[in-house]
Amino acid sequence: AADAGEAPAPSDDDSAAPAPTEETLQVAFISFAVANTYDEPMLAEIERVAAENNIEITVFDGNLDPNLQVTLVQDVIASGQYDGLITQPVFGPALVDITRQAIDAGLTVVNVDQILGDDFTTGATQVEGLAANVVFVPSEIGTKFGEQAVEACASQDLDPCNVAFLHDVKASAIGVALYDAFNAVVEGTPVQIVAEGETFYNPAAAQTAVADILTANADIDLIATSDQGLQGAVQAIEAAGRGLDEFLMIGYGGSAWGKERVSEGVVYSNVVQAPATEGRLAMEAMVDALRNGNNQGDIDPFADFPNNGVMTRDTADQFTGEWVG
Amino acid sequence: MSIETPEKTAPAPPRAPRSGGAGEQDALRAFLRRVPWRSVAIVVPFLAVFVALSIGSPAFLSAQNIGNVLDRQSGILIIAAAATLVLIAGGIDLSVGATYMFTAVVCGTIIVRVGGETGAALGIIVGILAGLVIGLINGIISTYLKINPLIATLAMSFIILGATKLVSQFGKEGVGQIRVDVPEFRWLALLKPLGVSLPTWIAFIVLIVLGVVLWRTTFGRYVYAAGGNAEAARLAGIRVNVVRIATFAIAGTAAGLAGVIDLARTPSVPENDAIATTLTFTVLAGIVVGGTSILGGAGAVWRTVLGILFIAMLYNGFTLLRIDPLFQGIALGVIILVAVGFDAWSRTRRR
Amino acid sequence: MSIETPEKTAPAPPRAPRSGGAGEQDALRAFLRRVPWRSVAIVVPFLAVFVALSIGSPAFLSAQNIGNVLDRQSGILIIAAAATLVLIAGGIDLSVGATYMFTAVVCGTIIVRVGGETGAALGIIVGILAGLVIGLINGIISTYLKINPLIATLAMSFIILGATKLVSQFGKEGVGQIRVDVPEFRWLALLKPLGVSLPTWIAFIVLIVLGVVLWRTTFGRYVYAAGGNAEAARLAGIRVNVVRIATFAIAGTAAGLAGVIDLARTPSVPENDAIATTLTFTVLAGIVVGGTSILGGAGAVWRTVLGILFIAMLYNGFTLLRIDPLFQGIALGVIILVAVGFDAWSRTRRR
Amino acid sequence: MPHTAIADTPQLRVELRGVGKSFGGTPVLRDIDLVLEPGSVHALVGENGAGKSTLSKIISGLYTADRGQLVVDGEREHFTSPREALDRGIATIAQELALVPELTVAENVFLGREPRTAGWIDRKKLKREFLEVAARSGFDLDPDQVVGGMRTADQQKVEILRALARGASLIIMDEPTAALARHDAELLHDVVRQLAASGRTVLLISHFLGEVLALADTVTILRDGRHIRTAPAADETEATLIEGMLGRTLSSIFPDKPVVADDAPEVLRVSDLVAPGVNGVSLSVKAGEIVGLAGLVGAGRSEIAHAIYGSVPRASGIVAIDGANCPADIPRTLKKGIFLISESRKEQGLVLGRPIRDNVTLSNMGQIASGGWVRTGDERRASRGLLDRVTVAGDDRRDVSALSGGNQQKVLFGRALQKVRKLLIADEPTRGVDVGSRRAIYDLIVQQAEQGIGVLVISSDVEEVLGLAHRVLVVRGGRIVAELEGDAMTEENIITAAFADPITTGGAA
Ligand SMILES: Nc1ncnc2c1ncn2[C@@H]1O[C@H](COP(=O)(O)OP(=O)(O)OP(=O)(O)O)[C@@H](O)[C@H]1O
Ligand SMILES: Nc1ncnc2c1ncn2[C@@H]1O[C@H](COP(=O)(O)OP(=O)(O)OP(=O)(O)O)[C@@H](O)[C@H]1O
Ligand SMILES: [Mg+2]
Ligand SMILES: [Mg+2]
Repeated sequence: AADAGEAPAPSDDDSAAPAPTEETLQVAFISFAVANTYDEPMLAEIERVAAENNIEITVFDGNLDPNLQVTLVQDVIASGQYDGLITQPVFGPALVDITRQAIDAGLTVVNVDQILGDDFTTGATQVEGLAANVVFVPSEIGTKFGEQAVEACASQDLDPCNVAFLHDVKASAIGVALYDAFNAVVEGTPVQIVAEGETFYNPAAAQTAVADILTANADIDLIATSDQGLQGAVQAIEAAGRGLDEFLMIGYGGSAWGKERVSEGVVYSNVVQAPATEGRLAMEAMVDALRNGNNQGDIDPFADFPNNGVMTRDTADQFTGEWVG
Repeated sequence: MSIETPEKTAPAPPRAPRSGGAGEQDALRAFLRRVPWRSVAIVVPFLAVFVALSIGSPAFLSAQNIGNVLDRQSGILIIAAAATLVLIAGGIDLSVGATYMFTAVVCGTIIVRVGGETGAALGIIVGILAGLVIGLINGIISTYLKINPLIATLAMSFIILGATKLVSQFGKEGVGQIRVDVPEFRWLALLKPLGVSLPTWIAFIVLIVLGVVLWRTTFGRYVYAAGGNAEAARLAGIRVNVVRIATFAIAGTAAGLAGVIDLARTPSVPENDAIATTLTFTVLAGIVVGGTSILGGAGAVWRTVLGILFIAMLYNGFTLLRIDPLFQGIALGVIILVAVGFDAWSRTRRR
Repeated sequence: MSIETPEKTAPAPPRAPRSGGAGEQDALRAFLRRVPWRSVAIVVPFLAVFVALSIGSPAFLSAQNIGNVLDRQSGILIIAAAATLVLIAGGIDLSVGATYMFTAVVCGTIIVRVGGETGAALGIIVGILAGLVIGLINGIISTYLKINPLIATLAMSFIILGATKLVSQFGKEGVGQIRVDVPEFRWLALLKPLGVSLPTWIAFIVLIVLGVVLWRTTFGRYVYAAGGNAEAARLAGIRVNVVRIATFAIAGTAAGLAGVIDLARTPSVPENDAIATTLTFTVLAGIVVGGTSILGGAGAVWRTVLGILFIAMLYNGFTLLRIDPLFQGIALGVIILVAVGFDAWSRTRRR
Repeated sequence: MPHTAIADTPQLRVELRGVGKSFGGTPVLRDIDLVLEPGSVHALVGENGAGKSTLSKIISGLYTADRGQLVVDGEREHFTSPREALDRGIATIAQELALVPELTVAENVFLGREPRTAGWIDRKKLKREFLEVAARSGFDLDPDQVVGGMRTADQQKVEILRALARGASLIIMDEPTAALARHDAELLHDVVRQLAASGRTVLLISHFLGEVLALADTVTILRDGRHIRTAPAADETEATLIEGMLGRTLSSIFPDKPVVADDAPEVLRVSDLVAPGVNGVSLSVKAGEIVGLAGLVGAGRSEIAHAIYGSVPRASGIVAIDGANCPADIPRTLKKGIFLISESRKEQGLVLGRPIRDNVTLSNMGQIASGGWVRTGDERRASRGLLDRVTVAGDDRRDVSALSGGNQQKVLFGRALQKVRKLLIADEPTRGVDVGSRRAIYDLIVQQAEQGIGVLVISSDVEEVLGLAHRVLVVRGGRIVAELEGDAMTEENIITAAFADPITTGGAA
């Protein structure tokens, strides 16, 4: 059974010292989706930091629906009960306007994890007035991912190296940005995408897709997809009676599951994402802004990660595995 | 609130399996029979929740909050009102969500590619027309080609969503998204005549028009007739297929209009099939909770408005009352069961 | 393939709006009349696609691929076969997806919490029973409480999804996800008696049993009668409500069984309402494409099997033929329209 | 605009030349020649399934003929929809009610022809014109009542008014009086005479030969889709019509009444039964006795039947079979030996869309199944046997909706025969049934009584009650207001009791 990724210990003392005597502040968190393993550690960190700073968090479930998120922010503004707002957009462009309204209405807004805006290639703030912006950049993940694909193929001198690439959702903004960046890197290398599928962030769907891909293509060398996708891929390979060692696999997500597979050597490498770190940084920035009026602006959650944020077999133990996978 | 859409003169009574015959009844009984119990039935839980929320949350009754709820529901209300016509005429349209998304993408792409006021105007017109065309196709395949409308519009929604993805490739500049944050277009969502948002006004007008059309025009009668007894309608000389196609066309156009309006509100298009599916689902849920039958022949626009706003009000209330999201689904389900159960119970009582 | 579920003796023809007594007709004509055109109708596109894929992709007909398709469809087939009974009896169950997810979570939670063989056994039993209980509740509120089954099961699915989230809190150790990768449980998915996966065997047996129940038992007759004409059935001495509740209970149990099987296949539960909704949608699409009417009274399990496998085969084919995901939706929609259109056309021809 | 003024309706001469029509390869009409003269009442008679409705549907544009021509006023017409026929002045009262349940009476009457101004319905005018049409027919209907909840007879009147409101030149009436009580049927007869007098044509399809002879100028007989003859009504008698329709003679419509032994035990005793529409009914039926329930439409006869059968909850009172109390629960009443053949075979009897075989065995699956498992061999034999008894020929795996009305009624009867019963309730057993089949059904009822089964027959056809029953109970307002036996059993007595002013008899309140 998978062990839960422990929340990383607060890396250092908080920039804003807790002052219990201060009044309790209210912060709304518009989540991506509440019942989601990726979001849980983020939420846990946000709540932990909030509790330490006499702040009450109210969580709203975006349930993967951008329109619903807009609705929720409207309601948060209208209720007039909140001092701060943390957004984790399902779809960045959709939230831009309403976030501006929230800022105009006097709320302190921090954006976490997902791009808030329409440019998925930059971690820079795209909405003026945000107190902080703590996001991963899909195209950066894609670039690192592409580099890992090239490295993995080179490690076995494969030329050409036939890759099955599983999008999470092919037509999604993140998907497009990530895939484009991946392609830009692998262009002109032995890496060749010979099969594509979609996981919809669901191991079962990935299992189906990979099973079909393996049936149709006898010569897959490398499977590239998210951690959820890899879980399905492993199931599909085992179900097909094939050996896991017949395939190179690279993943992104940095889950505990992914970390374990990397250290076992089943997965070649894993590009890390860090929901817990993001949650902690975002809430700390929120505290700083609410209590001290400090806007921290752009924060790179991967700044402190080793090995450029990529787990390999050698470096795996330097990572936490911030979510379960 | 725009729930004062006129009521149908004669409320549709349930088709009793056939029951105790009242031989002759006096005037009072005749009157009591005509009291629209069924209407009252869904109005009661609606009002109950409305009052409860007004008391429970001071923010609920604020102009801002009510304005928000109506503004954000405007697109759904427009679609749902039109889809009500489709249901009453004996059809069903599962493609409204996909059409909504498609027209938004088409409109957005044109605005991005053409630009300026021309782009905005063209985008609005072509977006709405795209909805109309899809509606016509839905109508034709589900009448003349005799494909069950359920499957016809389901298959159409796969096709439309696929087409949406293809079109959206043209609307992007590089890796970005279709974003239409241009004033030439966004006035559509940002104007607030008399303090009420333009989308709300548009929805209000569309609802009134559709409600009245259904209630007071020959076309409205034909819609009821086509769904209530298609054979009878045909014998009476009504072109049932034409009537049905017209309702599909209205629904498609409504979805187009809603897509354009919501694009102006948002102002970008998420590419996500689930949103289309959820929208279709929400629309049908609202219609059915309001009391329109999916079997056709009975229902009204005002019912749909009540049904949609009932659900929207509940979600709004959950947020205002800070109810844990983990419990919201349960609360929603239970309240709907109670409301509809009350409706069903009051209908049984009628006899 | 498990499509050889026995065929209904006399295929239900479309309900002609009106007909009279057949005088006398000669034997050949009588025979031609009896050829199950409607069945042929959906079988033809199924076979056409099957043959086309066999030719187009060498991998398609491989034992491995067919095995894969059947294995992964086993859960859906089980649910769809049971949901077919609900539809035939005149109901509809929109909660099967939610029930499926709920039972998987319940089963997984018990396995994680209790552990070992006891945990696995208990998980399986309680999971399936949970499905049964939900089915009973669905049945009771949509019959005795007279709430339209569409709304009743829709509201129930909100409640069940809410409950799923609550239960899953207990299934996790700390922050995480329910994962049940334990051999005491996974044998359910991994065993391959005679080279065919256990889930496929289970589905095969369930389909045969439900098909035969519908075809050859008094209960099956009552199911058709309850959906075909509830009042006539009631007057003929059939306890229509009990029959309907039984179909809901069967559907709930089937969803429970499928949830447990798929948990063993996966072996973790994604917590995502959209998956539940998509499942319900896929099930209904398959049933309707197969030709079972949502109005009740007509249909068959083998039709549903064909409908579900038709769609699954298309998706499988898209991957094997490396069709760009962007075009898959369009292709799927068009093929369904053609298949069902052919069906409709052949039915018109019959007269 | 609906033309309600009779004067400006043009006369129409409709002619069929060599018309043929088949369904699924089965010929239903063969080479029919027919002329409908303007200003006449032309009756069409024939057995169930003879093709009468099909013929009328070809004229009204619902079907198109496979062969032959339709000639209207000398022009060849090829209607492809009822709309075109309506535009040409041909309106139809369909055999199966074709009303929109959710619309009101007035809306249904003017459906497709609403008085309007630019798409808006002129509601005042609608009502005014409705009242005009209603007055002309003598039917008393509330224009604002929703049609769905109305009783069949009233719906039939709406249907009739609709045809009148079209101001058509040719009105086809397909069994318009099948569901009407005598009083309303007579009103319709007046209307038909008025129409003919004003120069319009009426094509009347009816199984009531008396009605046909009284109203029609010309009668056409169809048999098995063939034109047998067309002759002036004055030249026909009931006997000649029957002979033409059936191809054989029928000495008498009613079989001899079986003898009831004086000491025959009581099978049914009902005491002070109160239920919806039933206001305190007591009655009894002896073994082998046929008891008739007469009364006006809506008097509550069907309600009494349902209360006895247990298909509606009873407020109070006792129903006893062979002295044993019988609860209001259908499966249990069935077990006790009561069986109800309900009045509407389409809504309450048959499961359309299912095979004839399934329909015949539906009530008594236990007999052909062990442990819930249907023994198909037994089922086939049982079904065949029953269908033979009720003389329904042909493959019993066909959809029951493929049968003609009379044969459908016999299928329901077959269901009742599957098991030996104690009491059979037959509610309007011959509605819409041709003379030949009607005799077959009477024979079955009498056979049942001869076997010692008590029979309760409900019928709006007074002759039928008199011809079958040993004893007649007259129902009004959910009560039994008269019991007639022996010489007292006369049409006049029944009608008097059914109409009698409540105050003078003190029966109803
Ligand atoms: N709107 C209504 N609500 C309740 N009962 C009704 C309604 N309309 C009709 N009924 C009852 O349904 C019964 C069936 O109607 P139908 O026209 O078949 O009468 P009937 O069977 O000929 O008359 P009887 O009751 O004497 O047998 C009627 O007895 C009537 O009282
Ligand atoms: N739509 C149809 N499809 C197939 N067969 C039909 C259809 N309509 C009628 N028939 C057949 O045509 C024949 C004549 O039917 P029709 O309805 O014209 O009889 P009818 O003379 O009106 O009988 P009834 O007196 O029972 O009304 C019957 O054998 C009937 O089964
Ligand atoms: Mg007829
Ligand atoms: Mg009656």
